Amino acid sequence: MIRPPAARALSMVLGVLLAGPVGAAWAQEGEPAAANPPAAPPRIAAHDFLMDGGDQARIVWEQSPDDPANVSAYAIYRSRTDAEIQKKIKDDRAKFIAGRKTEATKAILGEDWKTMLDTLTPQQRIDIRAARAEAAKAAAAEFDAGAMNDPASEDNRFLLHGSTKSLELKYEVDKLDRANAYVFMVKAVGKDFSKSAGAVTDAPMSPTLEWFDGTPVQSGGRFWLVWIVLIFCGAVVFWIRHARRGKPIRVRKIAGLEAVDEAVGRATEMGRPCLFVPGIQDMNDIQTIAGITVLARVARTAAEYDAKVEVPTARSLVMTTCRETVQAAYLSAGRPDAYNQDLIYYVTDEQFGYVAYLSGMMVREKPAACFYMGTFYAESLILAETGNAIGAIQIAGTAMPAQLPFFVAACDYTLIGEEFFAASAYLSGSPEELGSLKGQDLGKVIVAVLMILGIGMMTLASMVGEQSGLGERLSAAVKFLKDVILT
Amino acid sequence: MNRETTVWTVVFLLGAVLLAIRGVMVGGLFGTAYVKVDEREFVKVATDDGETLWVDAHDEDALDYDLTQAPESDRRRWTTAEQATPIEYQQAVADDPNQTQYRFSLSRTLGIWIAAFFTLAIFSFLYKDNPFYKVAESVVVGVSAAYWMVVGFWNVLVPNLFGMIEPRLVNTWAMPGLDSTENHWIFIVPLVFGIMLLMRLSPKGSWIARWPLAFFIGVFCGIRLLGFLHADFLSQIRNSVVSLYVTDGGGMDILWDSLRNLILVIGVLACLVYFFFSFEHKGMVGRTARLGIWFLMITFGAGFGFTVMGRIALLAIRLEFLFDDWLWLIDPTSKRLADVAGMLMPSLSIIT
Amino acid sequence: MKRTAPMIILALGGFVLLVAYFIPYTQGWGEDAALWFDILAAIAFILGGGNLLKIHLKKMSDKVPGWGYSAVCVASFLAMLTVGLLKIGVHPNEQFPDYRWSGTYDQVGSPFWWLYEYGFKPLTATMFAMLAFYVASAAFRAFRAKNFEAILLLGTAFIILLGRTFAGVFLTGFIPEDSPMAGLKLENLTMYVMQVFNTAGNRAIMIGIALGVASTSLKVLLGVDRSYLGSGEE
Amino acid sequence: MYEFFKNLDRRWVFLLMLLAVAVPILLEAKFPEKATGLATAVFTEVENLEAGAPVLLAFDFDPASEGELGPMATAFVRHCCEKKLRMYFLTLWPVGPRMVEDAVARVIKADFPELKYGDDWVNLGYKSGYEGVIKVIVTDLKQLYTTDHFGTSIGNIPMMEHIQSVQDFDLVINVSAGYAGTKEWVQYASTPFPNIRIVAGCTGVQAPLLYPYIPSQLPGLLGAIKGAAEYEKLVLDKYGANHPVRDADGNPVLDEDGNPVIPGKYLEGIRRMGPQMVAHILMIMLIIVGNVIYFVERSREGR
Repeated sequence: MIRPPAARALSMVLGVLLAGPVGAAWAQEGEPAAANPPAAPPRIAAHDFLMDGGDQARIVWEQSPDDPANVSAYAIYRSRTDAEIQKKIKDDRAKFIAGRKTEATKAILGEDWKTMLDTLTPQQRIDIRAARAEAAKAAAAEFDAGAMNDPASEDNRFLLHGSTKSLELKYEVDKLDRANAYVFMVKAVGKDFSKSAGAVTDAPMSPTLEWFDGTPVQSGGRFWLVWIVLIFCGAVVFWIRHARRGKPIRVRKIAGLEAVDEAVGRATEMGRPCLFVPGIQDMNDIQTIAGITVLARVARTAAEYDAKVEVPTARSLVMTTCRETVQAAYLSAGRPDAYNQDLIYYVTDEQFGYVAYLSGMMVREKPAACFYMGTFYAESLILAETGNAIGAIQIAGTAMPAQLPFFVAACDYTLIGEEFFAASAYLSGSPEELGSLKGQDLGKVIVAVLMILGIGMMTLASMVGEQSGLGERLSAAVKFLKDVILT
Repeated sequence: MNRETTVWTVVFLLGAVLLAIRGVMVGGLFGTAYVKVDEREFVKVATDDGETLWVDAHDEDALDYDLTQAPESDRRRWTTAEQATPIEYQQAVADDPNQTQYRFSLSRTLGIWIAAFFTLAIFSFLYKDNPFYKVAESVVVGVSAAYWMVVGFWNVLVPNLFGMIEPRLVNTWAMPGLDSTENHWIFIVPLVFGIMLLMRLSPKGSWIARWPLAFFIGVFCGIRLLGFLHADFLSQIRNSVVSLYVTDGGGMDILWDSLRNLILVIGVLACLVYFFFSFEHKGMVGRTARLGIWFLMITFGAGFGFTVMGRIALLAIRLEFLFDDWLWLIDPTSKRLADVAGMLMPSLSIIT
Repeated sequence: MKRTAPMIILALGGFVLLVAYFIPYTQGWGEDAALWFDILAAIAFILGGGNLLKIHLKKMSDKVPGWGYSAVCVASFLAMLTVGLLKIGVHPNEQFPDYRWSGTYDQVGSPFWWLYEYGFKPLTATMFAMLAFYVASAAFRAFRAKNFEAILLLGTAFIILLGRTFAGVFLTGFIPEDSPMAGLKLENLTMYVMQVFNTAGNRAIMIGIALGVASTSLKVLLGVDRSYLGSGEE
Repeated sequence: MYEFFKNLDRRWVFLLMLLAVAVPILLEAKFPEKATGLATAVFTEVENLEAGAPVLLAFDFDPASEGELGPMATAFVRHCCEKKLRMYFLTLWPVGPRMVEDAVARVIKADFPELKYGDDWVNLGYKSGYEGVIKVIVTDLKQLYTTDHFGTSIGNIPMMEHIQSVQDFDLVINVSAGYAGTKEWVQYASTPFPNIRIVAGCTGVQAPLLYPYIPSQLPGLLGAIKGAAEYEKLVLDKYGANHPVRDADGNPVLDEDGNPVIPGKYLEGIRRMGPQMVAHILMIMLIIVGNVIYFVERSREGR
């Protein structure tokens, strides 16, 4: 990249003269007051995190005597590993020498040297080469002698990791490697951004790895998550077993699910195919799996009615899985002969290539029933509107909040979010699957309880006032709920 | 059908006429593309410490070496071309009639016309399915399928499979920059999975293709189960824990903010009731669920309204491509000399 | 065997990842799994692409009506594939001029880039742009005040649509900025709808989805729901 | 009439939509903009600065979102130039430097040649590390930025003399298309260090996610092309004709009614709002017509 002339002019001038004139040039805006660095924090310590991946440490220090009078922030550094130091020095050296070479070239060719490179005479090239070699040698010598080459120099040894504001006396350093030992340094940053001397931890420490993830430790990390997961899964399992024992399970109807069979039936009467679109995501998306379980039902009904189900997919793996599913469905319907795997085919991974194909295919083959079950993005409306134009019954199910509006607006029935996942349970009709719905409901109860509890305490706290003893206790409880249980 | 044919004939005649008018009225070229060509040369040189490296002959580093000695075998040349605006081309020619850096690009001009054709072909579907759309459709399916296969090969298989199992091999071939030499034998596993998957192609072994699928379905069920409970479930509850009596602000704000939070909480709870499966939507539950549906409907309305804006922008961009890059009817970003730009239409502006 | 083996593999994989989530050392496994999956998906292209070719070549050989389009599809497919995989017309990476394969496959100026730039991009972008038309017809057709729900839906859409243009600002422009009624200015209404109602609705939907995903995953892991494994529900 | 609308072929709707978008583009129609509260807030934040005040412009976007954010970037840079503010560009996105150079070429090099690199503006370029970069430069900018984008040592750039950290800037202007962007700047700069003031322009997708930060941590926000248009409007009203289109001899080109022509680059947002506006109104009309038909229908069935 070519530097703007101004920059080149400057670096030239300044390269020769020192920063003095610049200071003068800026004098009219008032010289900065003489640097007045605050005193360093008197004491500093580094602690390993309990229950973490062995890549974090907490640094705590004592307030600098000048804080808050003359401290705007604290800067936290960690020591570089030997490898890092070596690399830094190597890079700095290369940069330093390259810079000197450029200066040497400039000295000969002048400011516009970059534009002249292609028009140099052989003699010029020889001279420049010599000058650059000279400069490089000198620069190398200077660098090796200087402080930049000293691995122990503070600049080489410490890496600024982050900062806290004044009066904030702890900081969590992350992205550490537990194979190394680190020293940490904190500097107080003055109001004029001059820095105090560094307070350095005395002994190097290396973070340790624990067997359970409790980070951030003060919030109990994933302890509470374990409980929530156990309660939820426990509930689902319980209800499934409950159903297996033949106890009745009562669930409400979901409009649209009844319509599935009806839609297939209608397609059969009209002698037109059904179209099933399992979304545009791959098998690593649960929505695709949920969609395919719905396909299982659609395919079986189709097999019974002897209707044709066409399944174009946007992913090879989805195609494979859909074939397994549909084949199995035809088998269970006792019509293995009727199964035709060519009706389940891969189109393209490209979202809009896939849609282009689908809309074309829809207007040509005029399917009587269209099912959109899976992950959808912008294409949702293109499909739904095209389907509507050909007068098909359309049933959509997705958990993409952004696309629900379009399906709701353009389809006959839409399974909204959770209903879509519930659908497979309903359609399979097997009681044990219905059991899982009870588990989901329990989850919702948990939500309601936690919310009402938290909101109640918080509201009460702000009514009686944070300061009052009760208010304090309440807000502490809320804080625990929010920052410990719910993180 | 007869009506169809007439419509199409009309459309094409109209198009032809318009293009002709465009050519005559505005005059000059249109739909042409220009490039700025760069000659690159790289030369193999020996450093002082005996290593060999390649330097860009036109770059500063080349100054450190005597390139005249290098034999042809140690030189590599190619040209790169980057898009140039018509105005840049026109100016370059004006400055120096026999300059070669800025050139008219046939391939890109052709490209613009093809792109324009495809754009119109897709739009034509809005009127009715037709051969042009079918062509466009076939092309986009073919091209995009191949595109993702190529991407999968160069961006996934080469670096993440071959590059992991045998870096040295990849290093000497496609990724000289790759400096790791460590073999991650574990990546044999996905390779084996892949081979198992391909067993589908053999009539007998299709059952073994289920194994890798089963494995990944299981794995991702595990991941998503926790992922969703941890992220969405907990965090959404967390965000919903708000005070119904907001004191900061003062004055009317107390009322408004408190009211806002109240509505928020009621909304969330009502919607949850709507999703409840255990009870029929009757009586009290029914009424609450109804309220839930109302909230959902408002949400959907908002979602719809918000998205419309972006969708229209997309159409605008396509049309700008047709009018600006292809037909040169408008020139908002002054890519061309003034006498070509915007002659057709007087720029009209209502009280800006 | 053919059915139980996959079930075991599935459950094993799933529960291992469940536990791994809580152990710092194994937390990275999730990403590894994703990486592996991408590899499998990339290999699976052989199935997908092969299937694509098979279908269209069959159409061509059977001379079914419109087989010409299949020919176009196959041609563009093979063209893109060849120039891409063989890196035709791609010059080497500048750091490694003597490595013929070191250039990137989608280098500007290469045939692959040309096909992408003038075929792939305009086609997909235009398809995307079609949405502008479909939102219009959807609005005209579906936004009818059939019942209170529908009124809410279209009412909100109405407010937002207005609030996002000068028209809306103009309509309620007479309300002064600092009056207590300022809240009724369309642009402010838009903001409230987004901040309160939209948030509430989406929050509930997301909670529901989280529960749905979790229980579906669990059902799969427990083998309650096996349809996708080709075992059907019998 | 009613019958025609009742079973209206949707292709008429398509045609209307096409016209609604195409015609304004062809006529380059521009509609009046009225700045809403948020845009005005952004404008006043910049407007209230003294000449020579240091301003950090963080351009965290890429070509993909330039359509939406390019106009904002242009307007921001122009406003800063007109106010004679010192501009410090940096970016957390690898392709960001190109976006910066584009904006600089569009505005500074074209219309403000008197501004000198190193004195009035500097491009600090890209640094990897997402929010990590922000965490560091809020207390020590020079730790990370030892040279500018072109390799000039920071020590040789006069305008860097007085800059130690982000807190030294009177204002941070962030144009962001996602991660890392406005959210990160708010979380790691203005939240812990309230003396850092941030205004932002973002894509339509992001805007709703940023509402919660308004106004305490984020005084002003420009959302999508609409926001860009409003801001352009404000800048135009104040500095409109300062840099008109000039002919070969450098005289300003005048339009029909003798006003100097404003270069298209300063009207991008407003221009793109033209089709938006018409199309939105069409949508609203469609909804109304649709419902009128519906009610007529119902009343007829009623009889």
